[in-house]
Amino acid sequence: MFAWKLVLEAIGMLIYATFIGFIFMGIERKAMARIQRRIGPPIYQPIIDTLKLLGKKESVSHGFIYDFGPVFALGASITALLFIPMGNFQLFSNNADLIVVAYLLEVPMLGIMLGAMSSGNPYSGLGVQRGLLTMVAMQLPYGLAIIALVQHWGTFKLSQLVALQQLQGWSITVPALALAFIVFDIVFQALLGLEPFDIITAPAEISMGPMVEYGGKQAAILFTQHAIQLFAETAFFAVLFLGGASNLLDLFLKQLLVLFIAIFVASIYPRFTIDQAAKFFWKWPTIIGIVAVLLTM
Amino acid sequence: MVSILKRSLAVIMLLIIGYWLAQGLSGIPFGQDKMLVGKYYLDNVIRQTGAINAVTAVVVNYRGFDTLGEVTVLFIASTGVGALLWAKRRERTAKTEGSIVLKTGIRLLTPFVILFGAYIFIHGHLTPGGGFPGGATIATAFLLLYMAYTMYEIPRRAFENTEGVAGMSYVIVALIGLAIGGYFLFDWIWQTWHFGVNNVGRILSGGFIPVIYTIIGIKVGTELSGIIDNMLREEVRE
Amino acid sequence: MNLLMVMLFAPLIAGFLAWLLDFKVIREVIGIIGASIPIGVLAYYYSTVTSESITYSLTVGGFTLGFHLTMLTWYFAVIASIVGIAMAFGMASTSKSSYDWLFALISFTGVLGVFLSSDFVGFFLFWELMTFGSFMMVLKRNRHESLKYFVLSIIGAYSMLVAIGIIYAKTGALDFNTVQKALRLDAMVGSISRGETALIYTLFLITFGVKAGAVPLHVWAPGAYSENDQSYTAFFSGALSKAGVYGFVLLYILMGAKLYTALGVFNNHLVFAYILAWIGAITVVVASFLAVLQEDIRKLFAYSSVGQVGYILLGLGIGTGLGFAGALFHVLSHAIFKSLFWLVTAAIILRTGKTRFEDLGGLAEKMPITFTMGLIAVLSLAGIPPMAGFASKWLLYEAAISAHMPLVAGAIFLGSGLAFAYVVRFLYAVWFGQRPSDLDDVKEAPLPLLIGMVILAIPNLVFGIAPGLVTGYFNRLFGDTIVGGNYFRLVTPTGTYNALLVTVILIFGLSIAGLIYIYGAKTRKIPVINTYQSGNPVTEEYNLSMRKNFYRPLAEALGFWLKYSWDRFYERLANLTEDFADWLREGFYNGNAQSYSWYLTIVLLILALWGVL
Amino acid sequence: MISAYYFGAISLVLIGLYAVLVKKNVLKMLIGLSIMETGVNLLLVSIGYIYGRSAPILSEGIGPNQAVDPIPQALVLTAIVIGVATTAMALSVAIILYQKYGTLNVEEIRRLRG
Amino acid sequence: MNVQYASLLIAIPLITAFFVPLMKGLGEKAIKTYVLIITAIQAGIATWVFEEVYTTGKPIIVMAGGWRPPVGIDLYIGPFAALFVLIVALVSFLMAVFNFRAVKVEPIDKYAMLFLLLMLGATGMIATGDIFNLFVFMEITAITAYALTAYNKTGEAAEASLKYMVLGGIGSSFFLIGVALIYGATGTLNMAQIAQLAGNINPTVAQVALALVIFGLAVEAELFPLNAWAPDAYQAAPHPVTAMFSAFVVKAGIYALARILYLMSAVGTWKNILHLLIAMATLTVIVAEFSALRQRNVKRMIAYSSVSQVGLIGLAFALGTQAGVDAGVFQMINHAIIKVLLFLGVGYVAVQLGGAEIENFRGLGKRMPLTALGVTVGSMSAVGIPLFNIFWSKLRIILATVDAGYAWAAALVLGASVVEAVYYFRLVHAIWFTGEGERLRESAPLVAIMLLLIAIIVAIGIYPNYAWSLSQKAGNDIFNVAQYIKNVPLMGVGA
Repeated sequence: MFAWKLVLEAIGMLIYATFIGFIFMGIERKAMARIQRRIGPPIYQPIIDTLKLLGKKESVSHGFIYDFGPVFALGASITALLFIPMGNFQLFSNNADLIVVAYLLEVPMLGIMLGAMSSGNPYSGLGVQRGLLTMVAMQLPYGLAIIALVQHWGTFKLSQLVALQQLQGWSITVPALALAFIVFDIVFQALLGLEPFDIITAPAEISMGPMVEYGGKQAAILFTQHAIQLFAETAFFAVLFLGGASNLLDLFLKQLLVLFIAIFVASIYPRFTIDQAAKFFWKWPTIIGIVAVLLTM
Repeated sequence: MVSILKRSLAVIMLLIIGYWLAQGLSGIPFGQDKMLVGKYYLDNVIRQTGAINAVTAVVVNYRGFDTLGEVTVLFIASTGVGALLWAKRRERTAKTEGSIVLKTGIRLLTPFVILFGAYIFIHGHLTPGGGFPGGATIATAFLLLYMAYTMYEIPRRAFENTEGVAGMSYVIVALIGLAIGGYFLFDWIWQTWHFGVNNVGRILSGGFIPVIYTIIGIKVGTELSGIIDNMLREEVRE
Repeated sequence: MNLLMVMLFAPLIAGFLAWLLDFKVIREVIGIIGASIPIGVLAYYYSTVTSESITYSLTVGGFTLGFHLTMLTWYFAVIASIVGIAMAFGMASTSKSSYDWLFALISFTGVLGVFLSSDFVGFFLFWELMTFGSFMMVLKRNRHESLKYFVLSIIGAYSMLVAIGIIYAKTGALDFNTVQKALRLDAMVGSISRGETALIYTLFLITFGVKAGAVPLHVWAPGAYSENDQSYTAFFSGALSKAGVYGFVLLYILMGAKLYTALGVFNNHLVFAYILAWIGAITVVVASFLAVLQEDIRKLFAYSSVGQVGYILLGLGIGTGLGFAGALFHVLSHAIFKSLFWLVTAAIILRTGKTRFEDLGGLAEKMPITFTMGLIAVLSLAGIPPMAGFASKWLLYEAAISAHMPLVAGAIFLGSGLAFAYVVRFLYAVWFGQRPSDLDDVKEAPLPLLIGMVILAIPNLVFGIAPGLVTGYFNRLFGDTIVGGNYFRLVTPTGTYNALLVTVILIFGLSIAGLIYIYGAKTRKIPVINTYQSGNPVTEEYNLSMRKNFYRPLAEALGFWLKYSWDRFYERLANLTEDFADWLREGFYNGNAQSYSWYLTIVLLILALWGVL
Repeated sequence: MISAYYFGAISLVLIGLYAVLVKKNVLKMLIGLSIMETGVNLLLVSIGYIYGRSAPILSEGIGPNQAVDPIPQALVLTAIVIGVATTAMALSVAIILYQKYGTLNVEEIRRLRG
Repeated sequence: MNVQYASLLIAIPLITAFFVPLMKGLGEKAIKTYVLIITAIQAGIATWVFEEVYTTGKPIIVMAGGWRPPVGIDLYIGPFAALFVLIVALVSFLMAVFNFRAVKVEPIDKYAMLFLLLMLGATGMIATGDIFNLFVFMEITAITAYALTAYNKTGEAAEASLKYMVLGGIGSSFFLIGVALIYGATGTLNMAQIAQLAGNINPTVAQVALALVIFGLAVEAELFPLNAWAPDAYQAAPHPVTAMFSAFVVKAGIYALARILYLMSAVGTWKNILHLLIAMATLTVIVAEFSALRQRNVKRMIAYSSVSQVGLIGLAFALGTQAGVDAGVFQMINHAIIKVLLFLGVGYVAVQLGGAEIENFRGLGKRMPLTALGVTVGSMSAVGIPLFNIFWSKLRIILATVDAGYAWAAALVLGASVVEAVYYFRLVHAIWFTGEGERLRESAPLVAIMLLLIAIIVAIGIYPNYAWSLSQKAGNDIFNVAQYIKNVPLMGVGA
């Protein structure tokens, strides 16, 4: 029998996530502007941008892979999204656990890079390089934070994680996991591509890096992908450390909290260079991560 | 300094080794009767070989294999010396003739020395001596000739051939033993033919010992002469 | 004639025939036939082997060489055979020399023999044969690299020989069954001391470590893998390095109990396994970092191979059933994706004649099929679901974390990040970006090579979507449900992964994205170099694609560590050895007859002192 | 206490060996070797000696019980010949050496080394 | 047929060697052909003896002069001796073929005699059953070897010969002292009887005697540090002779060593001697391998390799176990084969290209491919690669060594073997992958010999059963002293 309910839920969640994701993007810009004492665009601005891009009459392409990249990225983001338990919607999260989701969240990057690389633009290449190096750099603390979490709760299943946190208190209330939380939060800046780790796009240096060549519908797809990715990642964070959520509102608040922390951090710090970022990640976050991991053993 | 150190080190080492050897030898009392196989030889030598000289009986008959080897060793030495000192043309380079005493004495004595050598090896089974001493004595004669005359050279080719033939004869005698008695180096003259059974202690006895000793004597004589000859001639370059 | 023997010696004989009948097409045909016999025989035996093991024995030189086809050995043999046949197809395109065929197929037989042997003599014999064959392949191309490989291999082989000797001395047996029983018994009795057990373990560690390329014994691998016919390297790195892994598995089977009682536990981990896990983890990290920094396509994959085998060792070192399942699965997936990589590399080198990233670029348009194959390999290696590479890696994660080896698991995280980095670099530098003008007339790879690639690409997809095929086999192998679920769904005590569902949803996601794309505005294709450049012109003359020193910042960040190199360490060691040899030779054989007589006297003195004191 | 014959034999062997070890001249070393051989031969003969007995020639008045052991004497005969052969070989080698190297100093005859 | 005809093994080379002076004028070719024929005959007789011994399973006891041991000297041609006499004859035959190419220095007639006598000496050493007779044959071998070493009449040759002579002289003197002591203590020279009486000897005497005898033989057997003469002699000797040195002269020495060692196993200090020999053998391997590492002269390099392999044999024999002895014999056979091949190949290269320096081997694969193949197969076999014969014997030796409790020795030996692998590797690489050159014509008979030897190497490598069973029988012959004593028909003198 085919689980129609699940499919409908999934499609609904997808629409919801896209919308909220765009709103998050708007909030990000708005909040950033307010901190910098600017007025900033309205929070629905990203939606308008995206629609405008989609409506462009003609867009250029450098070949099949160039087109395929964004499509692949969006598809992968959707996939990742649908395996995360969202409040009272479990979606497909019984079929894939933490590791799978963590991996799926990285896949879109590959798509973006594929597309970026297939244009001959040197800035894209540079962006790809920076993106990969950031990923390499953050991978170790990221992994340690996840390991600490899993060791503490003894399960990889996201739904089970949520249930356990509902029962025994949020992850951050556990001292060791609080350390893991700190680590994860630092990594999270890089995951979202925000300062001080916005080396990938670095608008002032390499003109948005991987995205430099994109315009028209490809850019629109990438924006959509970004929105979904933002939603998925904040939800992932909430699920891991903030006790998940019992309903979508709860989830939304927690996501917002996570987002605001990220925005505040981003607006305080300047950008690292890539080797500084690597050295940074391999020093304090890693050490804290190891401590956390050892505490949970 | 180093030399003294080396010498004293050598002396110390050798003394320790010597002490060790002496310690070993002290387990073999000197002058005591320790014979085992030797006793058997002494008891049976006359009956089994017809020789009264037990040593030569042992050398030629009981332990004939050793002697065959011994002959071979000498043959190798002569061949080896010949091989090493070989050159396209060689001549004697001695400058001074022997004194008149030497020359005259040699002229008189050579036949007797050779004769004496022959005597020694023919009587090998009766008296101390045998093929090797006899051969050596004969070689002495040639050595004396070399000393006396700067131009003297042995008939090289003939000597080498004799040497070979003598060696072959020895092996042939041994092989005849194999053919007649079924054993290599078998004393067919004594044990199969019983030649000279009544003659023990006289010259015509002792089985093949005198035969072999004669062969050995000739061989050793020519070989040693050959060695002397080889060593005394030097290479001449045109 | 026994089928087992046919299968074992078919490649060898085919190799000799190919060598003798050195005619152009016949050689290739014979080689391919020889290389495909094993997989046929193994397929034939599949149903038998799942219920009982097939054995056969030969008596050679007073030794009984036993062979057994059990579920475990079948698994390894199948992997080797798949890679072997792909190699044969690849070599039909890339290799023009009967020499290559001879030694490649010799090493094929060697690998099969190693997997099938059921006693130490046969194991050692085929081990040497395999080493020899592969060594000759390198020797032809590079003296220095082959020497490195050779010396390390020989050290490994001889370590094994000593270990075998000790085991023989202690148990009086050479066949695995008896040895296993004896050692299990000894685990209780304890007549083999702790030190001896540790010694045997260390010796085997060296042996298998060399072959598997574990740090710090990996130095041969980059050179040997790259200075080779790349089609053969597919086998070399895909199957031959697995012999080392198999060795470790064997170590568990034969000595597990003994090692446990002798070496004890540390922090709830078996000490011997823990050591292995750490070796694996270090290998993963070191080799992956080095792979990222390579500038040569072959070197990159060589280091990558080393790193990936590190995962396998790590999995074995975890010591739980899950760890084993992960490691064994990774044996399969590494074999198929890495061999695929090597065949792709072979195609690139065959068609362009270039190996350095700076000389390549923009080939995706010219060699689309090869590119697709390369992409499949990239996805699999980077562990993108739903590829075979992800399934095995997933098992390793689960195993490492649930076995409470957090730091080791951290190495996996770091390693996979690095793996992602280097494969993308490969994609970028070879396939994308501006194409150097001298590569404009590059053609698609030849047909046999493509066949070889397809042979390897299919399992990547099949076992990716249906990983349960493999884990189900493991469950039967272990006689226990290690990984539950069905063909598509893996269930461990702590996690789940439904490969089919992930695939379906990915397709779903892609179709949504695709719909957006299709219903968007129409596109106009423009040349690759027609890009936004902030004023820098991109022309044929100015190639602005960043290929050289792609990861320079990483190298800067790692500056301190890169000062040290195992390679240089070994070079220095070798030089010291040679100097020592000279010193010994000149010192002892000094040419003076008198000194020689002193030696004699000294020996006499020793004898004397012995006697006197 | 060991007998004087043994003592003499061992001394000869050691003196010969000393010459080989210390003397630089090849000829002197060869002489040393010869002395060693002599010592060994002496040792062989003295081992066969029995107090109060005469040579093993069984003619008038000497029966099997009055003779010494014949074997060592036979052996010595062989050993002497072997010694002679060795010496002859050695001397011819020395001749070549002198021709080729112009010296007999053993420390300078060292072209083959290492 | 009367088994006493086995004495022809000694008689034929002797009588034919004595015959050579008579054919002096016939020219070089004739004499070489003569040697070839003689060695062929010898090989025929050896084959007959071999057949006889292995089909009846009983050793042939040749009693010289019809005297039963211990009164007379006996030749004991047991499984080991039969096998090795055959090998000696066959190797000599092959080298007699090689003579045509390799030996140009005059006087050929003397060379022919020495050649035959070297064969005789080794045969005698292997066959004899009397310890003093062993000494005599040893001296025959040694003096022939001295002469042959210096045969090229260069300065180096003479120098090598001198070293050999000095060391050999010291060794044989002390050997003779040992024999004297044994005789003094037992009153007999027959090996079987000595073995019977060995237990009753005064322990001090026994210790000294055994030590001295072993010392003397160890010089011939090239054990470290008594082997300093060996590389020089190998390098300087004419090429066929080098092959013979390596293939059987040193083997005869090491066999004699093993034989006496096991005969005297009743002696109290026997174990100590074993330990010493193991240490010496291990050092032999190590020092020789390291010395070969940077050798520029290939002939010398292979000489060092030969020394090390002999050290390995020595190690196997010194273990004091049946397995060790069997393995040692196996290695002796295999080593003889490969060293003949190697020295033949290297010698041929040296003859053709004017020297055995490594430079001459560059591009050999293109210039003389078949010779190069021979050298390569020999090298690979020496390293111990499977499908070649040495693999099996090396494996056996290592297993036996560890089994006897000397894992450290096995480890050291194997460590040194790594070095061996390196220098052979360099040689093979130089042959095939460097240099260029025109193809030269290769002599058909020599190529045929090399191919034959390669075939044997590979045959044993693939199917070692026959060779191994031979080795086991031969090894048992050495190890099983009780059987040896029983086989010798001792008459009841004394004992």
